[in-house]
Amino acid sequence: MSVVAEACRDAQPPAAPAPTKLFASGVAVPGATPVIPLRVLRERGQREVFCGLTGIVWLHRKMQDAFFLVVGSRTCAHLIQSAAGVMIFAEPRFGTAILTERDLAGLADANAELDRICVTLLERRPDITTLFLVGSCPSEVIKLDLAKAAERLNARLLPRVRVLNYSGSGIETTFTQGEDNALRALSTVLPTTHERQILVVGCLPDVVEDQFQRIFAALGIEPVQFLPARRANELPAVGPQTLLLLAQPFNGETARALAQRGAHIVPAPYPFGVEGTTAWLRAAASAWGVAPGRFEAVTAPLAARATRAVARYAPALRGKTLFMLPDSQLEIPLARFLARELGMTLLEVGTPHLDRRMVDAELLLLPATVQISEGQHVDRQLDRVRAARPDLTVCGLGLANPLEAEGLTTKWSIELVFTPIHGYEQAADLAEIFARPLDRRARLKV
Amino acid sequence: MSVVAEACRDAQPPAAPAPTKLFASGVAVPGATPVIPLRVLRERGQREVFCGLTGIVWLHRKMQDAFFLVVGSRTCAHLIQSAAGVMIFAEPRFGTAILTERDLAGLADANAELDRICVTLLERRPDITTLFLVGSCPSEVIKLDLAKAAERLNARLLPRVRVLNYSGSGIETTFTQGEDNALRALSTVLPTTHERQILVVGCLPDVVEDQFQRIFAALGIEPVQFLPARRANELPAVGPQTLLLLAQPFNGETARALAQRGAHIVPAPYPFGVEGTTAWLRAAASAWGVAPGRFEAVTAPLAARATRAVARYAPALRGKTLFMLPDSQLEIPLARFLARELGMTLLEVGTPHLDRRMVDAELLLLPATVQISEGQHVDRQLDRVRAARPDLTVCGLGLANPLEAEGLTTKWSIELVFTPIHGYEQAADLAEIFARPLDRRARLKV
Amino acid sequence: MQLTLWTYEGPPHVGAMRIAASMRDVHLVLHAPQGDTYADLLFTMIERRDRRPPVTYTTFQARDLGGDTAGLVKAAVTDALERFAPRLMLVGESCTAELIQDQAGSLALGMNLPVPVVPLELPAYSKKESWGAAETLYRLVRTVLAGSLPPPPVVRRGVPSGRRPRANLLGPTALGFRCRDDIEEVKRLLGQLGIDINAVVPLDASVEDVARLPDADFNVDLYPETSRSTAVWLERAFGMPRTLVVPMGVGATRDFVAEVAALAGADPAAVLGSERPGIATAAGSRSRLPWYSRSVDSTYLTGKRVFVFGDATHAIAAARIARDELGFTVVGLGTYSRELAREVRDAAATCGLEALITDDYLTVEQAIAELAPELVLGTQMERHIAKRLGIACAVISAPIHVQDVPARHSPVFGFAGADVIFDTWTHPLVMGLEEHLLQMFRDDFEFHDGAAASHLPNAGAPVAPGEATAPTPAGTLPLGLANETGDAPAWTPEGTLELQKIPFFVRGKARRNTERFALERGVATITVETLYDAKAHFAR
Amino acid sequence: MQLTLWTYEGPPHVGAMRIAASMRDVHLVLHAPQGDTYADLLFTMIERRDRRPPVTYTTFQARDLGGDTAGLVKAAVTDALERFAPRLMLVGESCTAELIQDQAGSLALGMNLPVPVVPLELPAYSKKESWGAAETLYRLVRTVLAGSLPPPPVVRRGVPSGRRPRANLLGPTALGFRCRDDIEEVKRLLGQLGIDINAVVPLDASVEDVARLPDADFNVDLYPETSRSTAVWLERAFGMPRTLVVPMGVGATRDFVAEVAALAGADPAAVLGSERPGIATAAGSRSRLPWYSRSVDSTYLTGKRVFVFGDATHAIAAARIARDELGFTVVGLGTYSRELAREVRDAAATCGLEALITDDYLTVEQAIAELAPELVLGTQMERHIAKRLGIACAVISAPIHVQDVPARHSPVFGFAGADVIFDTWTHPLVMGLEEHLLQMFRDDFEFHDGAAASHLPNAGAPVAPGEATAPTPAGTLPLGLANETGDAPAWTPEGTLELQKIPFFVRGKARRNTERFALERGVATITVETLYDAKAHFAR
Repeated sequence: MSVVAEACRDAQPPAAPAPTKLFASGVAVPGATPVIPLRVLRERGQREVFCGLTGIVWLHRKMQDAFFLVVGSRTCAHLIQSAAGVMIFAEPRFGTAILTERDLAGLADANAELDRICVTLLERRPDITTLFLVGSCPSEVIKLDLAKAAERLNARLLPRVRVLNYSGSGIETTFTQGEDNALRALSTVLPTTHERQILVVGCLPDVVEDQFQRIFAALGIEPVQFLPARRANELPAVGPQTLLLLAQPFNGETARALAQRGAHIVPAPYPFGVEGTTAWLRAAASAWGVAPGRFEAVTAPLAARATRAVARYAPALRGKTLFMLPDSQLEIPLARFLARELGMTLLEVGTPHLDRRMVDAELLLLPATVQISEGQHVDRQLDRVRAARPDLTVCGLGLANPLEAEGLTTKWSIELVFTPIHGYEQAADLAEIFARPLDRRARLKV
Repeated sequence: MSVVAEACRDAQPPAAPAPTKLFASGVAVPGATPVIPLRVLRERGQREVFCGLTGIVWLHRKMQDAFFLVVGSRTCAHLIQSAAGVMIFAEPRFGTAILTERDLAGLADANAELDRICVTLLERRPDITTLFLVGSCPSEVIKLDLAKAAERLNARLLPRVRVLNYSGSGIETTFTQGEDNALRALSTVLPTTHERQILVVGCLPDVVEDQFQRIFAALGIEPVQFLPARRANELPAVGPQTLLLLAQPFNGETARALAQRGAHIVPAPYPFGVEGTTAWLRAAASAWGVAPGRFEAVTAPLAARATRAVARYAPALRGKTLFMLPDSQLEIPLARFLARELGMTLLEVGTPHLDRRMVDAELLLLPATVQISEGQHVDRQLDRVRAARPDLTVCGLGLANPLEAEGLTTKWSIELVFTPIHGYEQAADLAEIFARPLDRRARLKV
Repeated sequence: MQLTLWTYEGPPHVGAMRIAASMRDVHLVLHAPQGDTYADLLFTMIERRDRRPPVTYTTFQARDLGGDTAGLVKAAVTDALERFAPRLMLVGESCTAELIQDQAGSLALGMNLPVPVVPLELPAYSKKESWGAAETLYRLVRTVLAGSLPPPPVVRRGVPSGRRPRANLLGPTALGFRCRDDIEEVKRLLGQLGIDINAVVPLDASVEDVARLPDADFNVDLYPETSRSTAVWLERAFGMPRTLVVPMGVGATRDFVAEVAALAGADPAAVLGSERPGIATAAGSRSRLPWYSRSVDSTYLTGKRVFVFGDATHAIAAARIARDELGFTVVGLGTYSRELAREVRDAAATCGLEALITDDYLTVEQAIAELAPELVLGTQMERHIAKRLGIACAVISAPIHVQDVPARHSPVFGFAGADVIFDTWTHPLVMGLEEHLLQMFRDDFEFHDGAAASHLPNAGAPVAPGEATAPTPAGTLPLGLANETGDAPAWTPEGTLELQKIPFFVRGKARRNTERFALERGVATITVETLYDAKAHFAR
Repeated sequence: MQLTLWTYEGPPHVGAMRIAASMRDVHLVLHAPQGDTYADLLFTMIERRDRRPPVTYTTFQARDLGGDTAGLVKAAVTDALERFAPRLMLVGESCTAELIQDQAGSLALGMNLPVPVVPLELPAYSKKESWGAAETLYRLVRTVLAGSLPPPPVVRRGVPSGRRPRANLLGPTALGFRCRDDIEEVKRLLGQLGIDINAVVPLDASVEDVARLPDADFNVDLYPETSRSTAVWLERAFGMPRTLVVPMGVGATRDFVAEVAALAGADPAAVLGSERPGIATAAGSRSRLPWYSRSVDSTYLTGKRVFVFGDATHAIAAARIARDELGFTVVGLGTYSRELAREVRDAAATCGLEALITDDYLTVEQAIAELAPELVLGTQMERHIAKRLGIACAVISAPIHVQDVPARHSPVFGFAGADVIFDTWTHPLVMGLEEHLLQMFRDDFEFHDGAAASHLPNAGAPVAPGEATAPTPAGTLPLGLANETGDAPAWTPEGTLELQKIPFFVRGKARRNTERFALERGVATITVETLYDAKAHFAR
């Protein structure tokens, strides 16, 4: 936790006065206001969120030698297709092994069927080096053992192809938890290293990865590995000298699994916005032992440039009220960015799952007045949105247009996982994502 | 004339019995029926034809280092633009120096204005090596002397750019006569050669030029030059040892000008269809002295292949009646092809201008019953079309749809100058152009 | 187990959602996990709906499985009834709930709700979306009309007398292909014949509209995939005749008018009087298609080789239009609608073809690649295939995309629909005059292969929403056999050079034809002469 | 003398032809050489007319010049009268005949024909097509109404009472942009307000219709380029008020309805009652544009930089729609209509711009290249420019192309016109959701730069006829300054590599911005840092 405090000390001053507060765990932050227990509204009811299968949409693109085979139903296939849009002109590197009546009735041996499909598929796609078997709601309900299946197939296919398995089912996982499960599965097969290194955990766009890599190099930090790597068969190593730097707030299970491999988690806010990026880098630099002067010399110009770029959007967002519906677990770090660097007023910050260990450092930076909600009862939550009439509501695509029709301005949240938003160079892009709907509403005179 | 007779002797047999006849000049053709004087209906009235400016559309594309500057009115600019279609995404290599009131009122010196425009233009387009000044109706009526202008400009611009002039005016020229005038202008600046060679006269698509070049090579005939060449500044030479092989029936003035330079015209039908192509090649081969055996060996397989391809369209066309309105002067050779190789019945073959010296060899091959018309009185001609109700009417784009609406099937004639139709390999394409409208009418059930 | 990369249809509960979302006062409770809520965005984003679909999900989680998931169903039903106050409640299960066997429908039935409850059985492991929509509509209609059944024997209704005839329009749904606009055109046609519309079901219908269905004289079975089972039941139970013709294309619209007029006892001349089949003038039809198709710039369209794939209704109609109204040659016809496979087989037979009945995207792709058509008329799936293969394409059928729900009125039924079709399908193909000008210009350095011409789809022209894909104007050669087989013949440099002289928009075909010709004759090396041998062998 | 490569307008006699071809019983005799007959094909091919335009040409030749060319005129007039039996004869000269000064109009007037003769003076060396059309219409109307002038003083007419109000629609012509469909929409609007259409002139009008013009209460000046002079004369001579608003776009249509209702004494609520400006629901307007423009997938459109050029009427309306209804930023506005330059200057001023008034294609091209907009709204000319520069484009104005005369109903006026505009203009731009998905996929080997995505225009979506050009999806970089200036800064290999990571559909802009940034700061070599400095400097 001290690293976090360190990381935050010299963060960019917030764009509007945003009182920091004492986190429930009791760690004091410099300049913090009196201790206020974290208010979390826990709700249960209809959830309007994606399941973990959705992560396949970005994971399969990051790892171009991997194939994701969902073992499930036509619904699973339809979900991924709908989430991905109908825009990909190539044979995709994901698919669904659809269970049929024959499988359920025991007329076919589901295990044998799955093996047959995998082998056929891999024959057709010699470019695939890693096959992920992805569990779904139906496969879990019927207790189809994909771990066993992976074992069986590995015996047959290794070393040409490695078969891994994880669950993306909607009864177990929400949206970005699919990535966490996939990376956790990968983490079990990472080679061990005793070299001192940083391992950045979380799927990042290549362009962002390159930017961070350049900064780490300038700081003299190397080697820096990324999980996932661009090729699934080029596995980073992990070990007791490995520092884990978490790029996404939703990969808690992966982080814990890697910690069990001996790696040390570097606590930090997430690299969203200038403040978050600096704090995240500072945490890494401190842990690595980079001299503060060098850290300043490398990051200050980048931070200053990014601050100037972000400032362009502050007039549009300052003082505007924000309501975030639960979606990706990115809500808390993003709310921190919007409140502190752009001066937005947070009405409610919803998250599908509040993993305190993962967002400790973020919660410290949130204004004391914020209402956090975990889980969902969508109808009641929409009642609160209607009562609050926020200036901007962040929500899923199933809700955005209906809310617009009620006169509310919305930002659809899935853009936040599909767009490069990490790091200094994307900080202004991230601000612009929230400013644009307000800009649009101001422009339209029809 | 003997060369023509020679050329025709072993031509492919016509697809349907088509009695040849004695041309008015009295030359017998083997197998000819009794002498019948050529029936030509000469008409005067409204003409529905393009002027010679239209040739710029294909000439500027053939010679990629030439610019065609029409000296005329907004009408001229609009005509070329409309004929070319609005489809060219680059700055075109043709333009119009539009006369304005100031020029006509003598407020501006038209000659000085023209010089200014030419110099500016050529500065902008350093890739241009030849500039054609093209006379138009207005420039001729006001007697603007473009020959003098070219002389003036050459004094200034040679050797970098050569300036030539010709008339494409509608009061002097019809459609394809613009090419004739352009080539005649080129012919005045061809270097002289005393080498024995063949010069093919008439603008041909490159692919056709290459096909002919291969055949000439196989026949042992070389060098073979083409006018125009692909670059306007790579001029073929001409001289007393030059044999002129005419690829188009409308370049009479050019042929005569080249004859004055000492070249010898090889009389022949034109290379449309298998028969025409063989006859045309045979005329050249005979004139060159190629052994008949070699000629057969080279051409027979090509002719046989083309005959098979053409035969595909005979069932659709045989016995169908044809009415051709005057357009490009291609009408007579094409009528010969359609009658003899495809068995069509010719009702009337209109031509804007009947240059007997140019179509002697063709007229010999036409059926005796044909009605040829020269010039036009469009309303009376349309009355004849309506009375005859031909199976297929070949006409311009201004008339095609109105005739279709009267239940007649038409083929728009401008396609015949914009499509590769010469030679063996295009013989079937040429047949298909006429078969397609009939095919379409048979298909449509709506 | 069946490997699926892309799927033409969603699961059957999505079909049920389409019925619920189509109607004004029906609510659907789905026993389903949270991930299944993705389907909401199909309605709010593809159709840009300004309200949520009337669906409540139980969103049970793993931790609920040991507990009272049945209780979740009852709670959801109670909440939905209170919050949304529907006039009728549909209750069904998605694939996962089907496995835990809570019998959601029966549970809801047992709750003695104050509104009718329609329990849905939606076998997720054997049926698909269209079936689910048809089944839901059928169950809903039967439930609502259960008390109105006439006593046997049921007599087939005749032509009405003494009043204007009345018709129901059955089948248009949310997420259906152009339903929104097609029903306007069908209403217009019926109006011109003096036929009143009794009810349109299910799109924008109320439960009350469903209750009034028997007041009509006959049913227009507009979208057989969705409404045939209902129309057949209404025929059997109420003696109501139903239409068989779907009015897509000029010819089918004329046939439909004649059929409807006969069922209604109306005078078809009110519409057909101005139709002059076979007459080529601008005034020969209420559609511009017949004249535009005869306009000389359309000559170029003649004999273009077309591959058709979609749902059965649109595929069958498209094949007829392509052949009879646009002068194309249909080289392939297929459907993913297994329920109507017989009808598609019959239609294919009239084109001398064997129908392709499959829901396997890869099979369709292979068929297209082998046939190498010049135009593909298909779904968004085929648009992807065509794009990849460099073939022109227009979309004719669901599954739809946001681009298939344009702002402008874009029917494909009726005379106005035929106009839309003319623009949409011909646009991807090169327009006659421009193509031939192009042919001349192909060697021009300013007009190189990379510069697409204005006649190409991406440069403009009448494209209907979401529809056209340009053929690849690549300098490299699309669709050569070499892309697919390892034993393709080799080209000599001279052969390649000659091939490059062929305009780019026919070069792919020329290459393919030449290679096929060479393969068939065992020619290992393609020379200039092979190229011309092949050219002479194949029709242009 | 003026060098012209492409021309926006034909000569004035083509304008006269457009009036003659618009009407049903008028014939035009043109003293002109044979080449001028090319203009017939504009009507038979661009508009696919099924009859020849009612024009007789004298087609004099050089050999006639010494002789009796005046006799040719008389013979042509006599023949045309006999063969075509028009109710009115227009007689004019093309450019060449103007020079030989036969005074064709006077000659015809002197022939004492049994029908009215309108001699036309069409100064070919100073005026152009639109002027010719306006002048011909004006002369024709004055001639026909010469005997109907009310005695002075002329009193401005008030709102009619005791009967339904009546309006004339003035200005639609053959070869006008979407006139065929626009007048249907305007008729619909007036009908909804309870206003009868007295006459539509000149499109499909008879001489009798022209004679009845004064029976209306006011004139709708739909196409000021053609009809303003006539509307102004009718106002002066008959006291008939005229409209000033052209109903293109939702806002302008609402304004037009209010204006027309005021002139007619009608209740605008009949139409405007269902319009709820500023309200974002699907039911807030008769047009879908307001809702579609607010649908969250349209957020992406915000602030797109747009260049507008066309005739004055369409350019002014387009700029308003682009700014107020689609949320674009208008960065350039211009016209080739010098007659209405003032109005365009005023409209440009409201966008903070100076209008570009020119008929020089090269000037327009240069302006577009310098402004580097993301969308061009222009004529077919600008479509070519945009294509060459790799910029998206939609066509909004004459001069038209065959693609601008689609089979389907494609208005740009009225509420339905706004729907067409939404589809047509947004289509070339990337659709929000898909773009962002794309952004993620850009590095994917299966999704390389050369493979255009479905969101790009050439892959479909609602394009109105003849309208859209895709931005160049080239892996090479469009619109870099290096293409235009010799002194562009050099890119380091690392800089180029980083640039390649930017998605292709914004890469051109990124490159240009970076180079401009570097140039302005005297940076000779562009590194990765220069790229990001520029990114931070310019708005996204």
